[in-house]
Amino acid sequence: MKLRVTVDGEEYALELRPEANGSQYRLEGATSLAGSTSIFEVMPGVFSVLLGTRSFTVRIASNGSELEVWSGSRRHWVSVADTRDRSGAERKPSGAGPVQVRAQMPGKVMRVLVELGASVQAGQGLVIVEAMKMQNEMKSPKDGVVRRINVKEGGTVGAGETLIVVE
Amino acid sequence: MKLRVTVDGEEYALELRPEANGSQYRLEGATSLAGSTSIFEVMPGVFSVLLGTRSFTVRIASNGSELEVWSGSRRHWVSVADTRDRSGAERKPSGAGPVQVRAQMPGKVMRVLVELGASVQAGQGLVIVEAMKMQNEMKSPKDGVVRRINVKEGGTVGAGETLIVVE
Amino acid sequence: MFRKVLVANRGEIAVRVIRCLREMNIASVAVYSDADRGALHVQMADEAVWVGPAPSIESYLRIECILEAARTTGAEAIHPGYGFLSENAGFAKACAEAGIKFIGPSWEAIEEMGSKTAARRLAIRANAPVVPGTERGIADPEEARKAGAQIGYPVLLKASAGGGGKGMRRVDTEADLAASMRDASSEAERAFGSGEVYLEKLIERPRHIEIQVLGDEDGHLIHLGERECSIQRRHQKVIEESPSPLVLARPELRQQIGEAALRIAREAKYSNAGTLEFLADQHGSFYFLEMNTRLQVEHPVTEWVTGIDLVRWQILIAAGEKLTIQQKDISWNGSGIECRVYAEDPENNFFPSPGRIVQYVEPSGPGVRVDGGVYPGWTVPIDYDPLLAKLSVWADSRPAAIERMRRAVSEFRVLGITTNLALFGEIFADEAFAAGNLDTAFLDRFMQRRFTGAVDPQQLAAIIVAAAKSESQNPQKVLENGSVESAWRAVRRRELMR
Amino acid sequence: MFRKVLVANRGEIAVRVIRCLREMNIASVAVYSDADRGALHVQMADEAVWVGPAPSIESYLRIECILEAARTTGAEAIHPGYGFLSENAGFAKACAEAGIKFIGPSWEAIEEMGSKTAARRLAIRANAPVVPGTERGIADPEEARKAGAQIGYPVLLKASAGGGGKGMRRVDTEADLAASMRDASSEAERAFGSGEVYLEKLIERPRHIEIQVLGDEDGHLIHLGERECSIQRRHQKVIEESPSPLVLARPELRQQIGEAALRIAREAKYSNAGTLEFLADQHGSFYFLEMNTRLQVEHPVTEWVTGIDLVRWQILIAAGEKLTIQQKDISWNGSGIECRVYAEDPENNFFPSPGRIVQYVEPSGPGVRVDGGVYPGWTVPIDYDPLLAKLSVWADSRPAAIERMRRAVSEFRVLGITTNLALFGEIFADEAFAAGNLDTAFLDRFMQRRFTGAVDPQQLAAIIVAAAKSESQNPQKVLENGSVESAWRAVRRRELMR
Repeated sequence: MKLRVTVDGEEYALELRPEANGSQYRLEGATSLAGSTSIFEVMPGVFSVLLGTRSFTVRIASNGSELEVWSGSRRHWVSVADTRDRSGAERKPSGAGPVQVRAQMPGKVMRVLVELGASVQAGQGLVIVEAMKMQNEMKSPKDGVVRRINVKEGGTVGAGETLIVVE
Repeated sequence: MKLRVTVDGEEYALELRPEANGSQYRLEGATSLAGSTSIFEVMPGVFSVLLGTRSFTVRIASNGSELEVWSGSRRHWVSVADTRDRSGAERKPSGAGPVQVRAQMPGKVMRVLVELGASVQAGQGLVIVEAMKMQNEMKSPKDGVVRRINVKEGGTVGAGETLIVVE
Repeated sequence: MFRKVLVANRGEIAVRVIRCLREMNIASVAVYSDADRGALHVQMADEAVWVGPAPSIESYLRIECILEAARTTGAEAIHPGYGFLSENAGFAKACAEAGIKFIGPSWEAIEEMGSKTAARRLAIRANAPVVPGTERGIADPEEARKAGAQIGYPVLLKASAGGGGKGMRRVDTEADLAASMRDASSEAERAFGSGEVYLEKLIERPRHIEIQVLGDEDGHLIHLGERECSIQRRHQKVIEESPSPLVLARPELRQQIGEAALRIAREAKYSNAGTLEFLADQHGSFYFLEMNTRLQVEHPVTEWVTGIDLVRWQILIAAGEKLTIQQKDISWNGSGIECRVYAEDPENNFFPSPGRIVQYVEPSGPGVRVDGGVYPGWTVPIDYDPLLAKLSVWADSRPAAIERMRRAVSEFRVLGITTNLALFGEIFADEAFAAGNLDTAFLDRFMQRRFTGAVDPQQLAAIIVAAAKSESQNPQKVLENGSVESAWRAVRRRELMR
Repeated sequence: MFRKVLVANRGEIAVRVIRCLREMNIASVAVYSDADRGALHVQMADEAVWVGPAPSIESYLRIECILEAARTTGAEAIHPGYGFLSENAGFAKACAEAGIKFIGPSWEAIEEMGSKTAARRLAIRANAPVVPGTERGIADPEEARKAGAQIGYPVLLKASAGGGGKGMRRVDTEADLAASMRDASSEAERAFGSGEVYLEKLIERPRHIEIQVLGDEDGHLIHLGERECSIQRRHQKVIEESPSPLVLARPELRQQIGEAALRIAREAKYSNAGTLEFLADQHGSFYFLEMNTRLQVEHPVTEWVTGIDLVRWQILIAAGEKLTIQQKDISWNGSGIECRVYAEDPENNFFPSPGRIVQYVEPSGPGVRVDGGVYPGWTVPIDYDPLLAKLSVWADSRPAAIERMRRAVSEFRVLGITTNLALFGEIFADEAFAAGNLDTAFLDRFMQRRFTGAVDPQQLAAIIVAAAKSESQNPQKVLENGSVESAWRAVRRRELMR
């Protein structure tokens, strides 16, 4: 199995070769390493990884298009692509085209600060979401026009839900 | 919803009528009760039940044909049948026909004490299963003939697995 | 003794009180809102009564509903926990009028200590040190100048009606006073509808140190020593400990602050459990700030070092029992530390992160206690405080307690929502924290200076192979709209569309 | 201090030791068999080494593999836990020869105390009371008669080579002696290959009381008081506590037994942690039984009441540190109780119940500690001891500790496998247990007399409506063979058959 794995923006090429009691791995990129590994999913999303004799616990949650990965006390953003399929990698979000403004956390929509068709500037507040008595202002990621408003004041939103589309 | 529920051999007729904030229930049998109830599955197999204001936690595991139900510090054996379908109730295990001897616990088959076609008496040992250094002798539930042996010495068995069929 | 007690709260503190009631063989009654039907405190109580919709103003704060729940179930007393109605004198009074015992001090004591200015006057009467300042609002810049000269700079301008930092200004020299006063007053006017401000001495690098007191209804009062709660974010405590590192350096302080606290509590005719908050400077001068007339979130660290069950005593005292412990019986053993596990993201300005908890495993083992209010599968509602659980430890010394905390934090597994556990891992490995040089701005500075070094290459490799394994089980698909989702999710979506 | 330590064990005790190593900033190395790749101790350790197939004889008991694992990883010391190789003098000697520190006493002490007869002779030399009896095997009925007359009836015939009750006979009068000796001898012959038996005084309603000792390698030895472990099934402890209710009734006993224990330990030149087991009768007479030259399963109750971390001291002492605690520094505070949560079915003769743990939530809150070795989703292997976790509590008195235990047991949720938790719920509600009238046959009698009264009608209704809800989600189908299974299972089966 050959994969391209991106961790916090750094890309690595990973090769995994199954063996009797685990796998051999070869990693190339900013860090290059190789050796034997055993990967065991102890509960859904929690992996016990042995590299040689060293033991790590890795917790993985899917969060939109990337994986949110915890190990030790650090969080990392990881994406994985098959090397035969390079289509995913080219689709980096860019300045052009519509951009979805998503809720980072679940909450209640307190105020919608813009109207459909309005011109907005990067950094301008679009929506105020409240959770647990704290308010969070969702800002426009770029200059553009409000093409869509999916929420209304008083409604609730889930994490990752698209609130507004700016084009 | 009307159901027949058997708890530790006692049969009850249960009627559940959904309402705005829960259900109304009516129970008839050795104990007759009625009132409002709210049932909430807090995690798979764990139910928070409110009867009026009283709060109970009920844990339910399926174990073969019956439910193994824990509440407080007691275990109960429960089966549920739709009142329109009485077929299940008539099929009580009886002396006639093949009877499956099942493993109560997972373990390793240490010895098979009988051969295919052998005549056995009720209470005669059939198989010795070991788990965690303890041995358990599985006994014949009735007089009969060994019709099937599903295990061999040294193999492992899971809980509820049929070891031997006596007819 | 009571046969049945209603707990007018939710989350971990409701669980804490219900656990105590169970140990005392007293039946417990929970209350719950629409958001909390599946909450842990509802499962653990003997009875549970619905009190309204999710917003607390429509449920947990509705005095009449809570009293009605107590009457319906025949509860003889109400434990208010902290927050919600716990410091509401009107509620305590309504309980008394309904013939239901409020587990806490008298409503008169709540009322008096609930006013910061009244509490300050009372402390002065009790000969306890307070932060030097004008007793009341100042009318004009000239009056402020006089007061500032008397108190000594730096000083702090504060809004009489306020809190939360609004209308507050630090003033370092007399020259800045008039302009700052104008700013503070207009900010206070906007925030609270009153522009009145007063002057207070500014304590540099203040430490938050508080004293736990406990008294019965016959006036026998003792103190259980201090807790230091200087690790705060947004003026909210996140780590608390006893003994305070300041007291470890200056052991005479415990008795000094403890006695000042007792003088105030006696003056207030206080009974049941209460906490007197002080500011201390780095030299050991201390000043009374305010009193919390209820059980404190961080009470477990005092329970660890004294061996005394505060909730049990709250209930015993409310039932009319005498406090049989004398001041001389109290001894302090080892070191207790607590951290508050919040559903929040320290990397995103501590913004709350409610949602469904997918995996949840609490740490345990020697010297570890968790006061939790959640369970795996529970959806943390968006409507209340983000406190999931309090993790506390004990060891025979502060350094050993910190190591234990580091160990326990590393075992605490919460999946599905973001928590501040990883940040605690860093703080408990921090040398400045270990040295005990704390003040209330410690955490703000820590967030600036913390350095997350390079990842161990093997740990990085572990992350990569685990991610690869995870994705090979659930390969992702690129959708028409350019976003990506895992294959199994796509399958489920197709099934739902059939 | 060691930089890296290998833990030659599995399950909860491996987790306990790894937790301690983490708190001491010492790297930990786990070992695991094929059955334990996903075990908790493997996840928690810094390193993990595979040592063989599931059967312990091919993995955890293979001395050469364990030593090789230590050499490969550069571990400087080995903690053996309990069971497995912990009392194997050959292993301790092999460690010494390999230049790896064995965390425990010298191999000579293990060897001497490992022989019951040698330990008994040593105890007699140390002037400690032993159960009156023949020092060695008796050859013929005439010798037995003489010995019986000297010891006084009732007496017990025991197999010299044996244990576990095999070859054991109670003899009440001299008339029964010859026949009983014939029976016991032939049973011993069959079980152990040697028919040699000896005579011992029978202690009626004996209590199992043991003393924890701790000593450094310079000969400084202290005792940490007693534990009572009279609640047993199949000669295995299930509940342990400190103080013993017998000592609560006769406080002078702690010092008496403690000093006897220290005399024996000194005579054996014992170092590190060890436990001396005694039988006591209901009047407070006590007799040395045997010594466990290792950490005891039930060490947490001693840690609760003394505040001393035994595992930490084991490691410090093995690293050559002096035991800085003096006997006079030890004080005993409150009451600690532990129960062993086994994967077993008390309703089915305590038969083991391994399998997959579907839900697992440990209790916590004030005064509760869990030393666990499992997690939700873990499949308890069929190959090892059924101990899942040890639940222990502390409170300021024995009655309060029992109430706390009852509360904690009620919170402990294990789904998927059967445990003995429900039985603990009954025992901790039992009046005879609360009265402290214990002896080693308590549990056998309890299993006979326990009365499970009628179920509360509302609880019954709750069971019925929950079962109905559960089944309406997963309706059952009657299969062709007459058995019944839920619909979703049938669906899954059909999918597998495609």
